[in-house]
Amino acid sequence: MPTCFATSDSESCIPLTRDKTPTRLTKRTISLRQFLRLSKVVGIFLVAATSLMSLGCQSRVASTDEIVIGHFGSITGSEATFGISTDRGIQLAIEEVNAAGGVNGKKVRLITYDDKGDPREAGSAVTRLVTRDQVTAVLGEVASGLSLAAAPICQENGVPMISPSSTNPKVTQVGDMIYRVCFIDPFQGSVCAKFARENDKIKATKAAILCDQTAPYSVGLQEEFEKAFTAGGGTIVSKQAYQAGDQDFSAQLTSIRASEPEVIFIPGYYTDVGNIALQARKLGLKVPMLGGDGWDSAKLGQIAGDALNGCYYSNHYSHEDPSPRVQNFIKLYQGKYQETPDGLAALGYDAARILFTAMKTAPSLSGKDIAAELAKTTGFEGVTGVISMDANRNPVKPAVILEMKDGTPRYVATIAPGE
Amino acid sequence: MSASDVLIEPTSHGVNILKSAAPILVGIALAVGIQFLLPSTVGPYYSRLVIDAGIAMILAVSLNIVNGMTGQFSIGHAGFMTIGAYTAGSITFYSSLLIWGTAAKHGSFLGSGEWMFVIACLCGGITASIAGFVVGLPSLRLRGDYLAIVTLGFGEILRVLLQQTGKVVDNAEIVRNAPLTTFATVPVGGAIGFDGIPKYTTLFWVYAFLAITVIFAYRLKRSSFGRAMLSVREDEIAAQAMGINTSRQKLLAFITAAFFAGVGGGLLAHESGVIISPKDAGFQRSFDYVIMTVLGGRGSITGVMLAAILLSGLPEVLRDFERYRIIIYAALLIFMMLSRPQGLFGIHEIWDFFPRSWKTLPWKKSPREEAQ
Amino acid sequence: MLDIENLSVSYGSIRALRGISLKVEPGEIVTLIGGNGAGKSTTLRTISGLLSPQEGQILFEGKPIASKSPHAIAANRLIHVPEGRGIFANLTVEENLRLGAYCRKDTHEIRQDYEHALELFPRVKERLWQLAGTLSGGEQQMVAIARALLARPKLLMLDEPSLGLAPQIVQLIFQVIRKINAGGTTILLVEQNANLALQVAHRAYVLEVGKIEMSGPAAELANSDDIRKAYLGGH
Amino acid sequence: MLEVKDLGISFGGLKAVQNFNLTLPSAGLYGLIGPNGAGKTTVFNLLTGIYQPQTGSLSLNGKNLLGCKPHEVTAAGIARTFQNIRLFPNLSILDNVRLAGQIRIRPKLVSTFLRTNGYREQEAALKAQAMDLLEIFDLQDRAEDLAQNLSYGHQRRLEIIRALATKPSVLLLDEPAAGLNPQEKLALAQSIRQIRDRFEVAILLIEHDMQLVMDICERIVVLDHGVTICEGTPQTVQNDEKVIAAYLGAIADDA
Amino acid sequence: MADFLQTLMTALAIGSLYALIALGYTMVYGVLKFINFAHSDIVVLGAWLSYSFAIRALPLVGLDAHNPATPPPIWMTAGIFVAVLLLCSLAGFLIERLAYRPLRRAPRLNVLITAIGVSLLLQNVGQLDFVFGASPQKMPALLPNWELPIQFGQGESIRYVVLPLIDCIIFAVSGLLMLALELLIFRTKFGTALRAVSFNTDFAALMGIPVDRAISLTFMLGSALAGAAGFLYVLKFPSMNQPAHSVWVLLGLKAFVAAVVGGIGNIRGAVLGGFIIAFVEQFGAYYISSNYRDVYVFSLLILILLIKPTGLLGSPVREKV
Ligand SMILES: Nc1ncnc2c1ncn2[C@@H]1O[C@H](COP(=O)(O)OP(=O)(O)OP(=O)(O)O)[C@@H](O)[C@H]1O
Ligand SMILES: Nc1ncnc2c1ncn2[C@@H]1O[C@H](COP(=O)(O)OP(=O)(O)OP(=O)(O)O)[C@@H](O)[C@H]1O
Ligand SMILES: CC(C)C[C@H](N)C(=O)O
Ligand SMILES: [Mg+2]
Ligand SMILES: [Mg+2]
Repeated sequence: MPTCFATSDSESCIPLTRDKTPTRLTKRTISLRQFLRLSKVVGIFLVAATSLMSLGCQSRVASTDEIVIGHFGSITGSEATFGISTDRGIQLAIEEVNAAGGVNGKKVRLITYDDKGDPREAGSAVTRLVTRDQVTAVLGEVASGLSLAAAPICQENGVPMISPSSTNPKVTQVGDMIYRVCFIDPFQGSVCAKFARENDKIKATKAAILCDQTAPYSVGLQEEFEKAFTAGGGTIVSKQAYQAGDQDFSAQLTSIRASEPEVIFIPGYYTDVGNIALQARKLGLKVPMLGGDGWDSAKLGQIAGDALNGCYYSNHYSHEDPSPRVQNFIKLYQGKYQETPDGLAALGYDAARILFTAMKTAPSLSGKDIAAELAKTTGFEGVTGVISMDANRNPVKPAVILEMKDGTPRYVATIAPGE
Repeated sequence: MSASDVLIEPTSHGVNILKSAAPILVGIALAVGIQFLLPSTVGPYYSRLVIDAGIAMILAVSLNIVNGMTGQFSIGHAGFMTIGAYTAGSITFYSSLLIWGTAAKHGSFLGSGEWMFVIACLCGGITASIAGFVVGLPSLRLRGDYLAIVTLGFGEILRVLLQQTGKVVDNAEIVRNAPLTTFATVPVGGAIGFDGIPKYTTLFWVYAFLAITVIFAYRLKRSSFGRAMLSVREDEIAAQAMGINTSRQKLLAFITAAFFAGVGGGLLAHESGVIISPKDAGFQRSFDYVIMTVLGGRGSITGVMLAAILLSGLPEVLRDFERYRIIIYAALLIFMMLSRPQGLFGIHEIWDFFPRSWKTLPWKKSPREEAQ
Repeated sequence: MLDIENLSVSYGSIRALRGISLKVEPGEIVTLIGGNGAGKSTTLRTISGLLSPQEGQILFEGKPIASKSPHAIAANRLIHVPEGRGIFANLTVEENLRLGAYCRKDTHEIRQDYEHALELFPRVKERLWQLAGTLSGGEQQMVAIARALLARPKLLMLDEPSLGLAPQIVQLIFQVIRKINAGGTTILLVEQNANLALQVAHRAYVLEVGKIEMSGPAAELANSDDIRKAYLGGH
Repeated sequence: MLEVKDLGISFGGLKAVQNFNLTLPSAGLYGLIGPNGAGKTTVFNLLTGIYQPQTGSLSLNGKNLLGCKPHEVTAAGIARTFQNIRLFPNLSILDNVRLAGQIRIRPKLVSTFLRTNGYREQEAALKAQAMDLLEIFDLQDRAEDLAQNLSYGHQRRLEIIRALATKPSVLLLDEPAAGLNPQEKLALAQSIRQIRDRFEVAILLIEHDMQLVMDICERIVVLDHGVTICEGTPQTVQNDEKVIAAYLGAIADDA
Repeated sequence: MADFLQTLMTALAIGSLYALIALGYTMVYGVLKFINFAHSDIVVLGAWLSYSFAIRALPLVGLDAHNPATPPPIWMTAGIFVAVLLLCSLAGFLIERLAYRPLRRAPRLNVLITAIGVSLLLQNVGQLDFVFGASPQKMPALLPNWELPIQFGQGESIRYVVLPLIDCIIFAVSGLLMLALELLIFRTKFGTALRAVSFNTDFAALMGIPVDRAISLTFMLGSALAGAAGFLYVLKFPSMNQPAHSVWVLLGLKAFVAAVVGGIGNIRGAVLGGFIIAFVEQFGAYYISSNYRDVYVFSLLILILLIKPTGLLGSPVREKV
């Protein structure tokens, strides 16, 4: 339309173009020039992409005198800290083993792929690790949901996978290639419930739950806690939910306040717990709060300060544990990364080390052999406790209870399975 | 002169196999070829990427019916996909449990399990298209960005609702004997996602469905329906004045697009290494497909397909960049958008760019002649 | 005042102007006539900077303006009333008028010009508070011209001011054009209504498919047989 | 025959059209004139269902059209052009016309996908019709061009063709001559007559060019402020004082 | 009663924050007619810049940045605020200049895609270790921790409703900014010019309005608003999510929903929408179930749009045919 009559409707008229770049194309008479221009853009793009890819690929040529293992984790995205911590723990273990001459004389090399915390990405990352990079074993993921997505691929391809910290029971049920080095939710839930019922300072009969409904971990742990707590004679007086990352919890907390619980169970990640604690105290909620391993991070204390005084959480290890293997690990980690390792770093470290131990004793580096060796793990002295695998490829190991005091977690008790 | 006496009624029916069915048959043949040749040549990893690209194309091409052809602006496409995924997934999962007692894959290529899967995908498509109808209704009243935000809201609502669903019941005995009320919690996994769905999706099925989707979209675009949709995009008032029932066209666009999205979701749910989870319904996933349609060009089917391949492959290509991966991806995205503001192919199809002589080769009819 | 040399403009692959040259002297009314798609509007858009020429020169008061941006050109008081009037439908009539004086700082004189413009168009004065989009076509055209006057143009370019207007209003608009010109404003007028345009103009150019076909004093052209046949509907 | 009785609508307080009456016989050629903002376009919008009339009744060949949606009105046989050209700028000229023609077919989604023989027939017939029309108006060579690439005059012509493609019994033309030069207007007047004769449609024409209107219209309705102030033959209207005062102005036959 | 009041109070504070962010969306939308998806990332930028400045500035005056009981002198808080505003508007300027302006003539959908690209870029750059890092942080207290507890009931059933200083400040600031914006748009020459630009850039240019500059200014203003929102947001919620957390986008989205509910492009509408969204969210979460928070918000959106397709205060756009 060469003319522009419309006065009330600025969109329907073709603008009086200040036409620097010609945009007008005639149907079906596109010149070769335009075709070339188009090909140029697509071309540049493809060339850039492939050259980037080949750049990245150069170092990937597998050689026989090294062992390649893969790690997939959330290096970016909302849960980036989880992936990064775990990756650091793994790196540390690899450095250590390589410094000591490697596994049976072979150096270990790590390939880490980011999955953005997205199950689909986890699937492709692991497929790539397992089938293209042909890694010997896979470490990851932190989050149960993502481990569940990737585990069938490892299982199918006969590559052992060790999840450092996925606590949902379903993960290892995928098959005999899938292991983990952390305890599982039912155990953790019952530990927390028992502690809430029996600890002298709490002795709660009425509990409220505030759960992250977007995190499978949180939902799973909530269920187990609820089961154990009611079985122990307690009642759940209020169940509230939030979404990871929420900033404002006042509606839930006000509601919890009205239900007058004696303890609040918050099976969430530390990123949210700090905020929850701050707001709860503001609202005058003074009852103790209780959580799981999702709380474990130096950041929690920093964020919540004394708002969490008198609150407890269950964890895989305590950095106050005087045993040399723990202190040694902390020293190493601090030396390398200038921060106190959180539970995920410790679990990453343990997962890698368990893998190396199994590789050392396995008759060959085939997936089957390593897996068989992993299954035999007993009495492995990890940073996160002494680990023995049970028939379901879940470690039998104790949990520790920590109490927050002025921003630092303090060791309270160790609760072993079956106690 | 009244309307009825000038109605052009078709006098003959039936299909000229050579002309009409050939493309579909060729597409399916290609799919068979891909299925048997690709994995052995490029290996499982690249085959998986090809599957992902195929599903992305199904979704982008279908979204293009709404966004590109009809000019409505939907950013809830992942919602339809997710509905399809959950529906198809529950059908195969629970029927497998009931019939075979286990949710594992049953039968081999074209075996009974796969047919159940195909039917499940189609059911997923149908459920999604019902949702498409419901979501399409507001489009009759809303325009542009207002519609966009409503479709986005639909996806978000769906995401939260899916989070509230119950645990997957993976025991055949329980499923068989459970009272129907157990199913009131909608046992599709809640926040953790729906795991355990048998992994039937293969290159063949993805590309067979893709062929059907593309041929459908192409034939739609070149038919009276397609022209009517395009006219809604171009000028709604003029379209009405030309006798186009714009409401009907919009709904039709939503319904068909949602159908294919649902089928795509079904394929996705059965892809190995994929767990469908409530997150899939959220806006971020929908954005991915919107980006593909815009980058491809408004209404250009081949352009959108190319964009879907580029954009689904790019993050994988960049995987070695670890933390810089998404940064590079975003930068490339901006670069592509700035360098081709009208989309890769604009409103054209890829063959419009071929030199004329190619199109007159004896075995290649130009699209113009084809329409005759 | 305005000097155009060998101007060429394209829309993508379509060449709309193929080397036209024209001149407007101070105080004149010059009209540009020609068939549909001849490139008249394109010429005006290029002068006012909305399009950039492929080649050629545009001098306004001796200075080249071809590469300047439209707002800088408007600030030089070369004002373009576009085809379709270009009023802001979402603003009131008064706000539209005020925008005419956007580049001016001389508050007092703006006031005067404002009064003056409203005197020219009493109809507009009644409608100051109405949203401009709800005006009738004729009223919108009046607002557009009044608004242009508030910029105190040295050269006023009008693109088809009579388009879609009732005969009575067309008469009125042309009277106003004469008045404005009498007040010292130079005018470049694009019109389809060649009869009327040639009546008010001093000189005229005939544009056909991007080229100047003919030019000369308006009265002469009005009597030329070719012109009568081609544009005036003459017999 | 189009029959309109007491049609009226107001926007907010503004009575845009009041008590509009018209009886347009088959193959009649009537004019609708009036000052800017008199409500002429609004009448068209009322007739075509874009606005719903608040009062009055409306029927075509005895069929009541009140309350019909725009596409139903078109299906019933009223077609229009727009004052501000509203083509489908990114569609080809052929598609613009074909699109209008498809109101007379009832396509099925399944046969579209399968491209059944019936579907092919339908499409072919549609295309043939469209090409015929384009040929009549001498645009067949540009059938493949995008509508936005046409010059203004051609766009106006295409709008009329597109309207005719719906096979209307009444054609409403809103200022078809705007933006044409006097010579082109003469040609337009010619073709409007031809259209009426050849396609046997009744035509209602809005136009500000008096020469054209007086020349071709059989009867003329004059609107002012939404009210019909005069109706009759060109002669009557031209000499009506109210019309002269409100619309034509003193120098009516100039220009 | 106490709980009701508490919920009301929170709703007001959150509503003001939504409103503040919504103002930025509405403003850019009003002029350019496109959803600036990167807006929420400017909010993030504002938040994280506030943090970076505070964490470095507090030790300069001998304070412990991690101690919430010792806020810095007021001039320092104000200084940080201004610095954040300036840097955010600079960011807005650059984004518009580099990523949006080249697409001025392209369909709006394309700009939307670049906006998504910019958003992704900002998020992931922000997440890098040498930028803001990927872990959550605690915002140092920049304001005294004053709050007004209102007591309800007696003895056992004693309840407090707390009204923190920061809530009052947020409420006041968003109110003021709304007024200022309203005045700017409707009472100044620049505002008229902006509205002209929003109607048609070409016509505006013909009036001598420097369109590009006006649009840049709009972006800078909108980004400054976002920066202000980010600053206030982290003062209210000192536990900060990392820059790439998806929840920031959701926050932006809800603010955008607020703008739409109120009638996008309408300044008062943005504020109204912000409050409505916050009320529905808070009261729904409290009285019905906290599981469905987002469902309330988006259902309300759909409902309102179905009843009034252009939002509560949006003027119906009737296309004149
Ligand atoms: N925005 C545009 N994009 C592409 N081509 C255009 C555009 N505007 C005008 N043209 C083409 O440029 C040529 C000159 O158009 P222009 O608008 O200058 O004609 P005009 O003389 O003003 O005609 P009219 O009297 O119809 O307004 C025409 O061929 C037209 O099709
Ligand atoms: N949708 C609407 N909302 C409000 N007012 C309207 C609407 N449509 C038309 N009007 C008003 O109704 C009156 C008649 O307008 P209409 O467009 O019918 O005039 P017209 O006779 O066609 O004038 P012109 O010759 O300028 O085209 C005008 O005052 C116009 O502003
Ligand atoms: C970070 C951890 C708390 C993760 C959690 N254990 C899970 O299974 O998802
Ligand atoms: Mg013109
Ligand atoms: Mg009209």
